[in-house]
Amino acid sequence: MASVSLNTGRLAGPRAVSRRATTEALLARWLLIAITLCFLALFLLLPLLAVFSQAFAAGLETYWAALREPDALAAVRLTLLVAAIAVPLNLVFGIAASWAITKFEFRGKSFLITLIDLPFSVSPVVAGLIYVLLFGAQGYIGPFLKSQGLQIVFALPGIVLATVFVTFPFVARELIPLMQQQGTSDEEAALTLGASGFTAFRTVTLPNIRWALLYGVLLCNARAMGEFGAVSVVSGRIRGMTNTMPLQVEILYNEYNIVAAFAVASLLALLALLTLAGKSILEWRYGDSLDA
Amino acid sequence: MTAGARGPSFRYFRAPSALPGFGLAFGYTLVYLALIVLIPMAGLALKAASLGIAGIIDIITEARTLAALRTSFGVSLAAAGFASLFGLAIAWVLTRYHFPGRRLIDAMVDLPFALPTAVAGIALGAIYAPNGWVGAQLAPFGIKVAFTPLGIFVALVFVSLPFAVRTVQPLIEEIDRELEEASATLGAGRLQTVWRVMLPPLVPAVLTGLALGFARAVGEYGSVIFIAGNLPYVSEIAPLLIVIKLEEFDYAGATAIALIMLVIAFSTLLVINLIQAWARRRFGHV
Amino acid sequence: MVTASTPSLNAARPPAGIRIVGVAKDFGGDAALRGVDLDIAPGELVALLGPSGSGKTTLLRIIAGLEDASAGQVFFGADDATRLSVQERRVGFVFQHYALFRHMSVFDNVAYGLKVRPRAQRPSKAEIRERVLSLIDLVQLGGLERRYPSQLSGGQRQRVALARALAVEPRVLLLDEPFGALDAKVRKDLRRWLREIHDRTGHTTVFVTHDQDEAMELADRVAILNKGRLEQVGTADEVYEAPASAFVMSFVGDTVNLPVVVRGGRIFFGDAPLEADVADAPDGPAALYLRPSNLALTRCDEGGALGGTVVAVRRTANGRRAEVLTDVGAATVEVELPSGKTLAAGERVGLHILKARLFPTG
Amino acid sequence: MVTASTPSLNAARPPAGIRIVGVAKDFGGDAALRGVDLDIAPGELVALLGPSGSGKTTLLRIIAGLEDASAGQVFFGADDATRLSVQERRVGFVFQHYALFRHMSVFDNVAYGLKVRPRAQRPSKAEIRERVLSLIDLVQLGGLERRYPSQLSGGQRQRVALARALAVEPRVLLLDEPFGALDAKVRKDLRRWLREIHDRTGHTTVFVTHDQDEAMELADRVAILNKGRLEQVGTADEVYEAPASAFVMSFVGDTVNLPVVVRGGRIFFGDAPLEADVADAPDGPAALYLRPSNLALTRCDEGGALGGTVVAVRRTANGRRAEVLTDVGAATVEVELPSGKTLAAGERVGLHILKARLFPTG
Amino acid sequence: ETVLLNVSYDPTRELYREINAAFVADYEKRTGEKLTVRASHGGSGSQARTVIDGLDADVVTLALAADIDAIVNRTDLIPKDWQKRLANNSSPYTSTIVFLVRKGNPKGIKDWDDLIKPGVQVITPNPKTSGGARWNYLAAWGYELGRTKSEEKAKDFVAALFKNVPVLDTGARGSTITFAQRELGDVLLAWENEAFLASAEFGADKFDIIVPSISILAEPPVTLVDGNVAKKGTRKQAEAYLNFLYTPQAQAIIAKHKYRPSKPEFARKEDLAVLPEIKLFTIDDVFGGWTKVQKEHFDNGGIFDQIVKVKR
Ligand SMILES: Nc1ncnc2c1ncn2[C@@H]1O[C@H](COP(=O)(O)OP(=O)(O)OP(=O)(O)O)[C@@H](O)[C@H]1O
Ligand SMILES: Nc1ncnc2c1ncn2[C@@H]1O[C@H](COP(=O)(O)OP(=O)(O)OP(=O)(O)O)[C@@H](O)[C@H]1O
Ligand SMILES: [Mg+2]
Ligand SMILES: [Mg+2]
Ligand SMILES: O=S(=O)([O-])[O-]
Repeated sequence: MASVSLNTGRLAGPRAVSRRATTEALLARWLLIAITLCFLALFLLLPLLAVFSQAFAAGLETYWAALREPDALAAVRLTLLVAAIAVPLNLVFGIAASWAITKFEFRGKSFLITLIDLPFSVSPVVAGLIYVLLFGAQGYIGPFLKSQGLQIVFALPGIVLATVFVTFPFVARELIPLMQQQGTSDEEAALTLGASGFTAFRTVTLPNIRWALLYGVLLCNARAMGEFGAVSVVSGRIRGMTNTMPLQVEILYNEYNIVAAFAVASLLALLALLTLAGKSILEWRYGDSLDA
Repeated sequence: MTAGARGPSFRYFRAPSALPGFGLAFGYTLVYLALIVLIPMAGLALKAASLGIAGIIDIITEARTLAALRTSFGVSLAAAGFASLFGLAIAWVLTRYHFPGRRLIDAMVDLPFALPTAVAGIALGAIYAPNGWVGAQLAPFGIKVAFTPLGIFVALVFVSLPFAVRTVQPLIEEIDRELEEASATLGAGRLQTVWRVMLPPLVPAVLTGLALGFARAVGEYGSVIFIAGNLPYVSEIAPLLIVIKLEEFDYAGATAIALIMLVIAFSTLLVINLIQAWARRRFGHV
Repeated sequence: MVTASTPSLNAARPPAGIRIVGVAKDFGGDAALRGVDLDIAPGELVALLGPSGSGKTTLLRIIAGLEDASAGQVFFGADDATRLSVQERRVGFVFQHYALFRHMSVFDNVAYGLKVRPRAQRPSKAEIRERVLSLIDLVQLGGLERRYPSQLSGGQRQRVALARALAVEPRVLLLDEPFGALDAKVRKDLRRWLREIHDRTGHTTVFVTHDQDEAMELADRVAILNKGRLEQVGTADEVYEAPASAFVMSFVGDTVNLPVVVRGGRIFFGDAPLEADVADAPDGPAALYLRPSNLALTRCDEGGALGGTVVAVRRTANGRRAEVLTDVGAATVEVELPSGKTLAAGERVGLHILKARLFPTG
Repeated sequence: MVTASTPSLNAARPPAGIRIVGVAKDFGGDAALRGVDLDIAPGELVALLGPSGSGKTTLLRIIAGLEDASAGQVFFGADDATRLSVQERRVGFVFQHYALFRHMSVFDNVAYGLKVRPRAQRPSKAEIRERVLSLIDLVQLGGLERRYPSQLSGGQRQRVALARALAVEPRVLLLDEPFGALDAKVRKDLRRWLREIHDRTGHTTVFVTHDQDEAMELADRVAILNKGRLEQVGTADEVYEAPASAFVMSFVGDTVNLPVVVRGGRIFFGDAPLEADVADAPDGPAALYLRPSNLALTRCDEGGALGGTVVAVRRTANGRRAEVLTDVGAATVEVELPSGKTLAAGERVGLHILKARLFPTG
Repeated sequence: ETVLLNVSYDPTRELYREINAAFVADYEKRTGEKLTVRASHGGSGSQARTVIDGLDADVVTLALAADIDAIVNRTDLIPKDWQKRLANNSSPYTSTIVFLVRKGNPKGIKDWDDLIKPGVQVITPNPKTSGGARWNYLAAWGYELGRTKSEEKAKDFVAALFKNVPVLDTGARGSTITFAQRELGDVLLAWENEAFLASAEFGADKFDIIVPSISILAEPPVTLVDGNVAKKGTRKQAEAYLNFLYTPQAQAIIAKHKYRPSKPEFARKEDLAVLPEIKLFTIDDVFGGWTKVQKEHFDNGGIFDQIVKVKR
């Protein structure tokens, strides 16, 4: 904190006088900082603390036992599997979409961007619903698929689809502003130097966007593993089979197994913390290449 | 891409470019977009269409639906507004002041992005319940947070906070020191400078953050249901009503409400775009 | 200066000339280029000069194949380049903002064009290394090859960009305002240095700039573009001494411009006949263009001189100029003062036109 | 041009002079300013000229109160400004990048300084309106008062910035490279226009630039800063003709610089004695500075002339220069060619020094 | 390996965990075949919905017949006469609704009419989505109807009761959590077994179970999902599973979990002893069966909807 004395009257000397041109009075600053800290403590820090304190409320032993439970393990496995499918899908999509959008001029570009953004503002519940309407036994193509032996909703494909939907724009969103700002001259330079289109992409574009890409993947992954609303609609809640970690949290919670619920939640919270840490490290080390 | 593919027939759609891969990237984008987003949404629209306009209006003007929509939109707006206000203060503090732990706090702002909503929901529920850490402090004053609309408000503030902070923060960072100095040399006091020179250009970003936060809050489900109380007419949100309608086998009802929420989502996106277009015209930036 | 001989840097085959035939470009709005014809001899260094938006970059990008012409053709020697892709054209392109690959060291940037070649044509590692290092030496960055672009000054970056473009043994070298983002001082240095490199390697080079000094100093010939049209192509002297149009005259060097009327072969400024030395001109309104150094100051009452009053005398970096308000026509005219001559505001002077050019208007 | 008389625009009270006494500034690293003393007369226009990083901006900001001096004082007339806050100093500050309020119209920008006054001192709405509009007229933007900054060109924005600074009836006007971000052409126009405005309103003005042309043309006096030290203060002619130091000589105008040795009052370049016309100089190594125009070309064998070979002849925007490599010392020297004279590379010439200045080195 | 899926409702989580284990062991012993039985729990209504939407349930074990009827009506997975296929109306156990109050019963709640007193907060899930809640609702209705013989009065009574409800969870379990863990409300209307379980989980020193003067006989039915077992080829195992529910071993487990076994003779005496004597009426006697109740009370625009609408 800048050390500015409060008595900034005329006699306080030149230093104190002119600093006021670009910053607030000390009291105002302290007040604002205090408000910020209180607010964040109340809304962000406390919930986080609550998760961990409740998870360890019955001791480490219980905590580990809760996590070693077969259903919990199955949920962890399913969650990892879903993320492992959904994130790469959206990664490839994000790269393709931002390549088309930022490196070329075409009609309807802003409309396309709006469509890509759309899943951000669609309620996760609606996201789940649309797949039930489509693939449910009462849906448009569900009966046909079912007759072919394909189970979409209440099974892995449905969970993956819902997850893909809610994490759809993450990578593209991260890349588009950056690539827009980087323009096309690097790729053009590569072409004039004899590189083929794909070589230019691999050797020039990809390195230019790698940190933003990683960042997008981190966020996409966090959301993919943590999605609740959309998945709960399409999951079917079969113990040990179609419960992802967030659903498992709810189930444990509903079985009075508060400690276990918070234990699984603490894994997710840990994931969130790791994501944030990764992001901070990226921003700190590669700030300029992440700039949007 | 070969010279032929860049022929004139393409030009009305897109400007020619020496860079390759447009067809592949654009085609893949469209196909994937269609498969994941457009076709399923079309299914929703189709389902809603089978109800007819009158049918849809009937459903959404049901008292309970209206109440849920009112709760959802009202509380979301309040929460996004509240988050925007504090988000502005937080962004200000994080960019303009230096104090120990600033980086840590800056990183923490993104927590709601990364923390699964269900986890946030049970955690907030645990804290703000009458026997929770905060709830117990408030209980003597007769203030109930969890299981009241106030609980929804708390959860929605949580989810919309990062939008509020992250949209204004870069702009605050970008505020030209010279603007403040110009204002000071013109005789303005600090408060006048902040109020008349520094804040107005932030308005579009604050509005954008508010709209984004609002859009997110309206759709939020996971964190809300654990803390809302879910009482019809009081603390029942529209996404929950969709789920309830589904569980009552009322597909039509669920679809109609989903449709309304989609329309609102679309409009919100539109509003955001309009705000940004306006800001670009007026301020030369967003 | 580099002393090592660098034979391998000269274009492996003799440099190709460039022939541009009727090239036009239309982005949908106003035409960016309209029927440009330009012949560039092998090994020549031509500067494309013109104001902002005149189409310089567009023309250069069309030559490189980064943009398609709406009409017309480009030939590299005898080859119709229009049929070649960017990669096949083998141009060395230097961008205004360097476009260096930020994640590669100076060495890797320069080596890039060699490393991406198909295996069959790719030189061995050792060869690449040798060639890259000698290029880095050529651009006087020896010892900096392990730096990253962010660790270099603007001038150094631009030199890396040039080395990178040279590494692929391009048939032609294209530079788009390569020094536009640099300080005046650095620009001046790089400009001479570029000329030296060019003389040493002998590439056919097209150089875009909107700085007349740069164009005049560097180029064998200057091509002047205005609103997508090629107004004149010629040596610096030709362009300066015999401008083909009013635009060229006023764009190159300082000018004074007087609205005059030609009547029966004689020139009138207001009522006063001018005894300017111009070629035969058609009757009608015209603009008389002259250089501040083409005006001589005489005593105010001398016959044939244009009378005027000194409004101000200003220093320029290398001398002094007087601003004179003419009695007739009330035009403000700048006159170079011979060194040593003093004049004060308010003094009466006569102006004598030594040399001028006439361009019909209206 | 503005024709309406604008009496209210002149500083309400007579303009204050500025006295800078021993001002130093230290940002932690190298000192940015070291003991600068400068007296500026009321109504004077002084240009602060110097290379990048020489401390120009720092000095200006200290005058404005935006920065604190580490030592020294600033007086506005008789008042010790060091004790006043920015707001109390009433300076008109014009920034390089305009610093216009983008969300306010031109009118509101200009009116800002009046509107934020405490109610007691605030003029009535009608007065504000009248004053603002006459200022907008003064800067020749009449009719544009409802535009927003983003709808203006760079030159127009800078004029709004000036009007805004003038609106508060500042005691002194401070401009930090106000035209630095503009095109050469626009700069030139604005430069004259600024001088006119200054002559009309009579503010004490400090003007920062690193463009010598701008400084020389605009200012009553030029103050030359180098590495935080004031090297010379004087009129343009004084600075050009009688530079106080080698730095000033080479910074202002083009120079040729020969390393020489003074022995017994005579000057030796290599072995050759030079018959340069310099004041008495102490013995020892020195640098001989001269202007390209202070060299005359003679026949190569003429007595007393420095022999050399023409390396190149280049066009400049307004003439031609030859680069000559001297026989002794192997220095490259630029010589202005009289118009009409032709020279080819390789020709032998003699150089005759008309005028030069000697600065001891070592 | 054959996998059976039992789609069930909220409070049976603990029950079926034990039964499933017992069945798998028993089935392997008898046939040598290894089975896996998976369970899915949620509000009874929403569970029926997932089956309708295509969840591959082999058997459904729901809170009330209406939810199975919903599957019957909307799909052709289950024959219309499903309830006749197993003993006791296909209900291997019954239960009832009791009150759970805070220790010492500070609000002095003894019977149904105490629930409509001002200032008493009643916790019950939402009858639209929860089977348990529908039993709660009907029990209250039946109590008042039995007392006053007036449908009008009964409706007013239930309306008054729901006016005292501050939170409506979607399932029975949610309500229990709200009451027991979040300490909201004065009385929880709960499945009998749920009330015992809550006491056990959260400490018997925290709650008292209050037995009202009269309550409803809740008959949670089970049935085979014929369409699904046919496709999966699991009919044999699924039937065995349902039949197992009526075996002495299962009946003992049922009693242990505080449900009322349809064959009490197989239960341990001490398990039966804790279940209180209570006067019960049946849905058929008072309401004329589920089909009617569902239509009149719980379908869209039904009495329940009217009641909560009036509430505002
Ligand atoms: N991709 C494009 N789309 C539309 N118009 C373009 C495009 N590129 C250039 N133009 C237009 O073509 C004209 C010529 O542009 P060009 O960039 O070639 O000018 P320039 O001479 O290089 O100018 P500068 O000196 O500013 O770089 C301009 O009017 C410009 O607006
Ligand atoms: N806020 C600051 N913190 C640290 N050093 C500074 C600061 N401002 C200026 N300096 C240093 O002080 C010296 C003088 O800077 P100043 O900006 O006054 O130069 P200048 O003459 O205005 O240069 P330019 O022509 O580039 O604007 C420089 O070395 C600069 O790095
Ligand atoms: Mg260009
Ligand atoms: Mg500066
Ligand atoms: O599980 S319930 O259906 O009783 O809520």
